[in-house]
Amino acid sequence: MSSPKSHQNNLRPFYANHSAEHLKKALRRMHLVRKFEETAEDSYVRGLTHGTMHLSIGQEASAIGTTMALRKTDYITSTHRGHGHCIGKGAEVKYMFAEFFGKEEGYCHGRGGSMHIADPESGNLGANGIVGGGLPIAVGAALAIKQQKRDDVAVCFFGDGASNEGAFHESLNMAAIWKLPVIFVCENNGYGMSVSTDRSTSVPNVADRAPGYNMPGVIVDGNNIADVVEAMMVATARARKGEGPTLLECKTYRTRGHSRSDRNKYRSKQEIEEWKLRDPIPQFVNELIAYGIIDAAEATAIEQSVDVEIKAGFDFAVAGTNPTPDSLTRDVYARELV
Amino acid sequence: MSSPKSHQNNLRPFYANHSAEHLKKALRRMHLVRKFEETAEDSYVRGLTHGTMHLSIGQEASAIGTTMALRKTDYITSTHRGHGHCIGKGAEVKYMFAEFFGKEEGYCHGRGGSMHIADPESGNLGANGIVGGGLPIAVGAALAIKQQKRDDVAVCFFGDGASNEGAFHESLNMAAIWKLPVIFVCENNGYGMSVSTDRSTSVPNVADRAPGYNMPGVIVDGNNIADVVEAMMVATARARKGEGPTLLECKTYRTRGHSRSDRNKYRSKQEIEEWKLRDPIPQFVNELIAYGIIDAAEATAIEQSVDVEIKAGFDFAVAGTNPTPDSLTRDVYARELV
Amino acid sequence: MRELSFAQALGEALAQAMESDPRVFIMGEDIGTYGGAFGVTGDLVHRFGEDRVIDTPISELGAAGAAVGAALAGSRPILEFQFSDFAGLAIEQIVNQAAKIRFMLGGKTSVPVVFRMPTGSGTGAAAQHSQSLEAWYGHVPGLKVIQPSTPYDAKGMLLAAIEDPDPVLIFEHKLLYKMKGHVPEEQYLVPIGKAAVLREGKDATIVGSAIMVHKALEAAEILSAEGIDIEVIDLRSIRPIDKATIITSVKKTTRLAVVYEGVKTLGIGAEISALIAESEAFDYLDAPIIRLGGAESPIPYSPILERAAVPQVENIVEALRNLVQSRA
Amino acid sequence: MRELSFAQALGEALAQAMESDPRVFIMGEDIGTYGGAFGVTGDLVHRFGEDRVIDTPISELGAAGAAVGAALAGSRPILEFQFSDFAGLAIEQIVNQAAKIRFMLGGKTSVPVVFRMPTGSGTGAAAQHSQSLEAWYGHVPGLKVIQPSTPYDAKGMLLAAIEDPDPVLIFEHKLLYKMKGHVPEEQYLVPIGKAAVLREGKDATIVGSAIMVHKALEAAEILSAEGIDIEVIDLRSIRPIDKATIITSVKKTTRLAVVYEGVKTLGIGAEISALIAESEAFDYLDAPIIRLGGAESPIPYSPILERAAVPQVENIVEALRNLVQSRA
Ligand SMILES: Cc1ncc(C[n+]2csc(CCOP(=O)(O)OP(=O)(O)O)c2C)c(N)n1
Ligand SMILES: Cc1ncc(C[n+]2csc(CCOP(=O)(O)OP(=O)(O)O)c2C)c(N)n1
Ligand SMILES: [Mg+2]
Ligand SMILES: [Mg+2]
Repeated sequence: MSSPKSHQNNLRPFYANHSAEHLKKALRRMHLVRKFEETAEDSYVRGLTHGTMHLSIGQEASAIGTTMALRKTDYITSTHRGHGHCIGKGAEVKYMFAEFFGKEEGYCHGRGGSMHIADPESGNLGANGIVGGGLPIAVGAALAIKQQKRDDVAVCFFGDGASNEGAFHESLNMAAIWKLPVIFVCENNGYGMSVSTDRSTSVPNVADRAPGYNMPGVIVDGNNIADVVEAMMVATARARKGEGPTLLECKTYRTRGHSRSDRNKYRSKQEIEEWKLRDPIPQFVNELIAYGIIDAAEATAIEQSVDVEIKAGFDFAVAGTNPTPDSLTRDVYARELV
Repeated sequence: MSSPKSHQNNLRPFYANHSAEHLKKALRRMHLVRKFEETAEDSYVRGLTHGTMHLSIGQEASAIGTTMALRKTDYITSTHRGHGHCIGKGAEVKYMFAEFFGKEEGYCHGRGGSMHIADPESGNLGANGIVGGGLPIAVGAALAIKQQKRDDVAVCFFGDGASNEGAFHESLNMAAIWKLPVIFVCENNGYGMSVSTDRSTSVPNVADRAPGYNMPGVIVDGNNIADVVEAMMVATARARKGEGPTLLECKTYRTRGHSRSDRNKYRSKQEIEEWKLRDPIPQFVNELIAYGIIDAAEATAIEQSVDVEIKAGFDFAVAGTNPTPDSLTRDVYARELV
Repeated sequence: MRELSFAQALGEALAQAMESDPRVFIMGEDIGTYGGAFGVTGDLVHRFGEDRVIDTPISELGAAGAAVGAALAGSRPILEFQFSDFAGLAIEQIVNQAAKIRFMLGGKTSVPVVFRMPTGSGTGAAAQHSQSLEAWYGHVPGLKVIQPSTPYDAKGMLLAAIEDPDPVLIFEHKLLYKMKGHVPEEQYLVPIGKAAVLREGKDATIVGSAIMVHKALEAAEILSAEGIDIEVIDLRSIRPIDKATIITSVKKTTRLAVVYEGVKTLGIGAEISALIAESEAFDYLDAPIIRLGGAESPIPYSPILERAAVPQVENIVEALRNLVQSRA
Repeated sequence: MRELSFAQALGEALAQAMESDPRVFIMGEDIGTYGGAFGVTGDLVHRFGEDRVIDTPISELGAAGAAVGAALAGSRPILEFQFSDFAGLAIEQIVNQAAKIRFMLGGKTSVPVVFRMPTGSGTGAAAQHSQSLEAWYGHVPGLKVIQPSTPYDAKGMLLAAIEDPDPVLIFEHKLLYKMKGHVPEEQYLVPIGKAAVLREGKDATIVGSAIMVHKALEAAEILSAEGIDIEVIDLRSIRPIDKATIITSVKKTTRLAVVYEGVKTLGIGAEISALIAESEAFDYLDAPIIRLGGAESPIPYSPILERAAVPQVENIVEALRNLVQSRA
């Protein structure tokens, strides 16, 4: 990148349209996602938690960049790899940790766990254990938005693998014919579990399918937050104006395994290492420094403040209350009938 | 059409590659489909049969043109509107009528009825009461063909409405990535029951979705059997050579209602009348006469021979045997365990 | 006394709910201009417009998911499946999403969606258009499952379903759509989860649902001529089941028969039988608990076979006669 | 005596079936290089190649339909669902197609397909990855539904399923995959439709399946120390159910408890209870038939709640103690 200082006047939209505070908050959230997951992974390895977990380490620019463009009243539907979306939409890590530890203080009172952590208050309609499960739900939320004459949007996260589910097809078609305010964000990390997109998918890019639904298909570098946010600015503006949905594909990579049981037999160490060099967080830090928005000291300060928040959140969770067996059926129905 | 006589030497492939016998057989089968359905409709109206029925009157060129290009060992998966496919693949009307009348002599021993009439012997893997149900089944049949190193093909019939089912998406994607010998034949008659394609579908043509599966998408006049057959010749050749699937869209129209209960509130009389002028049968008759393949007398003779076969088939069915209640569970399992 | 058909009663419930609550809307295949495959939605699209009476593409999974999403976002969707058989394509959204989202989110949201399920055989539509799968959904915590048998209940139970904060599936037997009966003009609720004793008797109890309730009543009439006095209970709700009403009845009559159209094995009769066999009513039983359910086969096309595939009045009469005559 | 894990036993069955029958092939998500989410398919892709060990896209409906189509075209497909919960996306093909095609075609074809269904809770995977929905499929004529509880049965029942001309669903409890036990090297069939009496007793009968069989055996040990003598039956087949074996046992012990992990209401215990309540064994019953089933809630994430959501050994011990002590 040629020294940005030289042309402060024609800064790219991402920098031109966001305050330093806003940009720093984005960086801080990327750290939060990263450190939340590293800490979660660590407690899992130490046997402090059970179940499984899907880490988005390496994908933070996509999660934070997409949600940065949203209001509280906008909705998201998230996935099994949803910690970043959850934080991006405004959730606090302490309640996420508490959920992860299965405590009553958790966002889901310990009912949901890693795969289902979500804060409905912040417009997160839920993570999902079913690949593609959130696609039509986002369409329905957008339908409600339209019926209620609001100018909010629904952002639907899904993976490259999910794009081969029938739900993808039905959802994009409905969103298109009804011109709904949905942004379909495909976080293409190259694999659906162990199967690479070229083995599972008939087209090189998921966005290549957008014309089949008569909607714009946009491809961005999902590890570059500026690219992600700028594409989102266009897509959300279009949606809020009632011009319909967009399919946005963020090319990214998960540097961790698919889940805890993954032995990475389907990809090479080298591929993983190459992508680690494109880690979205240092990329963003360097750009912020290059643009003179922060200096190295502030970068460290931000990271440290995140460490503090993570530590506090972790401690809060560990000290949380375990659900009692008699509360098992408490949250099944809004209106109990027997 | 400029007088064909003038250029016998550069006849279009349909006429160049098919013997007069073959062409007459095709015409005869179109009459068979038409008259089978007219007779079925009549017996329904007269209260001789129950249930419902989906007539393909007006779509015969598509059904007969596509199946004309097939071998006995090729497979088809058919739809709720499948009488034409069934006859095209070689079924006899007498057994179809018998099924329609719920008799043991019927192709399905009276278990299936109008919506499920099929002759497995002739490579028909079944009609289907579930819209889109046959799509992945055809893909599986093609997968078996490939595993068995055969050069047969599987032809999958479906409607414009079915193209919005998730099964369409999953099926075309699988067929494409595995390069399977499937021809996806969309019989686009403009409506899924009462909903027109422009209200239900995000693209003007179903074939516009083919690029999303990296396969050829071909559109033909489905009321012109020559157009249909020539497109099928290309698609089947491609499939038999192991070059993969094709999506073929036949633009056509059903001049009858969707099913017995349809009051045609969603379309205009005028639209129906306009399409009746494009009836595929007289079109084909005129062309055959114009090309000097038959004369008017022979055209009449063919039609009359069909009337005879229909009458005989109807009588055969009416005289058939009713299933006995004790045979109800006879055909549930190939190997009964209790 | 104003009479409406079962289908009209449902249509009136939809109309009144849309009039009184702007959040309510309906979606489904061919429910607009066509008026619904069974005429339930009739002319509603002309009264409420295409934004509230939505013809969906033929995309059952997507439509069900859209209903769930709309419910989460503050609307009150009612989704009509053209035939309940097709809900299988959407069962992921009904069972993994609608039924579980509230629980998975620790009770912080609810999913007020209604799924309308035209059900049952008798129309000659064969195996893929005639199933009675209410037992499947009754097995799923998070769902409520109801099945009216009269126009009066059809309206009141559908209104109760729309008003309920949880996902409700209402199974509508196709052979009932044309049945006429008294239906009050005003809005009223028939509570979810309550069975109804339609006929009092002392010799045996029949628990039935939907169309089978009417066959049971017919059978009871025939049997009363023979001096056999049958109590008939309309189950009405499959999840939850009104255990108390059934137990009370069985303690009185000491004999129980369950009649249902769904496949006998693992159908609703299995649950009702098991409920009694594990309850205090067990000690009162003077005879085995019998079940008359659908045959162990798909629904056939042939009218003769189709009739043989589900319990008929004569089967009920004979079974109850034997049941009552069986040793005390 | 050669020992294999439950997962290895299944893998060996797949390998031997592919060796001896060229028509057999397996498909599923991540069953190739990854070796299957639970390691069942292991290195099979290296032994049999990508044409016979097929990684499918994440397209459950399409994959199930493809399996049905391949079966109709003369192949012998085995489809692994990564979790049986996801089979809901494909239930249309399993229930409306695979189960009914033979019948709808008047018995002229059959659909020899096997669906592998990893099932159950206990892994902390929460509501959408922990269900036990075998009762759903047991309600569907045209399907066969089995559930092995030991490595020996896992191999023999899977081979029987592959050899069977009809569609078979095999439910594999995830907590059993690592369990070790004797498995003969050669191919052998464990017949579909036969229960097994694993422990003889005279005071009461427990019918259980999958993981619950082992909990029942543990409970029986504990109770025998108290002088209570329990008979334990491994159901093994849910469709068809081995009525005779259960009836014989109940006539002997006069008391029945059914233990299962699926949701209690409309779960397999309902059917077994109803079968007995309508059978000649009814007259032999000295106590109500009790059911210990899964809680009426989705499976929660919290280990404490997850444990409370399904029957545990102590629950079985207590319930059986009461059952046996209840008045004769
Ligand atoms: C319907 C369904 N099928 C399969 C799975 C198992 N599974 C969980 S995540 C996953 C891979 C999803 O790939 P992708 O959509 O690319 O998301 P990613 O994991 O790469 O973020 C699979 C197969 C599931 N949870 N749900
Ligand atoms: C899964 C499913 N959804 C809905 C229906 C009801 N239905 C039967 S045919 C039909 C219209 C199908 O339209 P199209 O695919 O265009 O075929 P066409 O009837 O026009 O030949 C509908 C909605 C069904 N049978 N199956
Ligand atoms: Mg991926
Ligand atoms: Mg059509």
